[in-house]
Amino acid sequence: MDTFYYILGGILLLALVIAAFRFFQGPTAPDRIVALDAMSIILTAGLAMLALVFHRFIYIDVALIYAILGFMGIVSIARWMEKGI
Amino acid sequence: MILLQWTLTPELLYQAGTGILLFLLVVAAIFSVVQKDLLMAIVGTSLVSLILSVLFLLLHAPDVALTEAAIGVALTTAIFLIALRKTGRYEE
Amino acid sequence: MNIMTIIGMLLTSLGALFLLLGAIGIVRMPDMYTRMQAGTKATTLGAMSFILGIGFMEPAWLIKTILIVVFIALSNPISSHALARAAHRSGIFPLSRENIDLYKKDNQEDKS
Amino acid sequence: MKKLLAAFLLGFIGYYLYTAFAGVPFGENKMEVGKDYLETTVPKTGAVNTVTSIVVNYRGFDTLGEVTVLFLAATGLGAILFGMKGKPEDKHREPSSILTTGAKALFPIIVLLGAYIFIHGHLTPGGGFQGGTIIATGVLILILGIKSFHANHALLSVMESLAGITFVVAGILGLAFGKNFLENILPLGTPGQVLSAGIIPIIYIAVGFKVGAELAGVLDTLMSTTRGEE
Repeated sequence: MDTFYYILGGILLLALVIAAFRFFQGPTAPDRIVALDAMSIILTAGLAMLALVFHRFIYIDVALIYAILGFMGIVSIARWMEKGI
Repeated sequence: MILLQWTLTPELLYQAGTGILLFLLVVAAIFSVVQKDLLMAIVGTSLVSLILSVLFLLLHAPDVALTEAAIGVALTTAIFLIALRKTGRYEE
Repeated sequence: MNIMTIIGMLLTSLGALFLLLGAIGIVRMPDMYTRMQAGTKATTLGAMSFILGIGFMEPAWLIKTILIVVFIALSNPISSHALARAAHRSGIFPLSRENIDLYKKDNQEDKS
Repeated sequence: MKKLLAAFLLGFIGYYLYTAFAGVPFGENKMEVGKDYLETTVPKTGAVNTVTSIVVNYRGFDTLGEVTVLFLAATGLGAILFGMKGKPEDKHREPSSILTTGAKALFPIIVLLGAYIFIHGHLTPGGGFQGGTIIATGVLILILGIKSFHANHALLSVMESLAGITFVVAGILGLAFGKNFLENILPLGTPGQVLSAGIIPIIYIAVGFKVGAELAGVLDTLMSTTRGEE
């Protein structure tokens, strides 16, 4: 079972690093924001997995907060770019 | 002989994952400091708080992780963006 | 190892695979809009499947994980839509051979 | 050359910080104060979450000071930016209808989540400050998503004042019953239940409302300075 957790964590870290490439390289601003969006979703899954690995039910609250607040940063940056703020 | 003893133990994998996260944290912080486009600097600080929250949860500090998630994700980004609208996007 | 755990392992594996594919798509695609295609749809499905799988692996957590899945399904498409619209309005147009961009026409009518 | 020198200096400082902290046993149960808190918190205060019991019970006066600092910051910002409007040429683009519908649908959920966080402050991670911040984020999505939205500042200030009065009255009641300021006067109850831990849920509900109202007022004041006349 532990081996399965390590494989899952390795895949998530690999996905995070690959998305970070586009974040640091991306030619225009929206490319980087797309990469940030993908990284926030990957890290939400990672937070839920950490709660499973540590076997603490209360740790999943952090993933709950991320799932519902993570999109607010992206929406505010997008509204800034179309002169909404 | 020491190198041969380095098999893939759980502790080593755990430390490698933490090291990758720490490396990304430092690179994102440097990115947001040296960037001339200030919108991208704000995006970089958002990424820093994102990774920092996961690191706090790795250190078994869910209170601090929750605070970082609640404040760093949306509110500071919005306040920085309002300040950026009143000034200019590019740094001379 | 009962049937719930096996379903959970399958779902988490599928979710991690979709997250990885979405991340690869962000790097490999040629254009901002196609990158957004990979970076929002695939990762949304991946995260939903992953977190539902965690709920199946620990059946006592199932209600809260279903809540997280519903929140992701509600909130993530809004941010993708706002980002695509902002990118189009800030002057980035898709790379296409036939030059079909219906949203551009909409946008010009909207401006006037 | 300058960058090389800076990198060298950073490496030097980092090495000595590493050698200084390498011998400290972090996370081990050797510190006397921490061990004492961990052992005596649950029977003394009735709160399962040790961090919350320290923040509200052992150091409640400190929390009152933090809330006062936040209140002063919000008041100063309102005083500086009072009556300031954006330039008339700052044209504002309207949000799309998808964003408007999403904001109206998600606002009650976000406020409910914030209320859950600060009501369960003594059981799960989080508390008044985090819950208040989440409620302010809910107001932020209304500001972003609805055209020409303005928060009701009279309602916000009434809510904030009531919450502050509740906090101070909860402290003075301790004095009235012959104990210290902010000392627990209610029964402790069973640890792990929602209605337990005496005075902690009342103070955290007050702090949550206060922080949420202050941050929402700050966001609305700041946002009104970038919007032109409509």
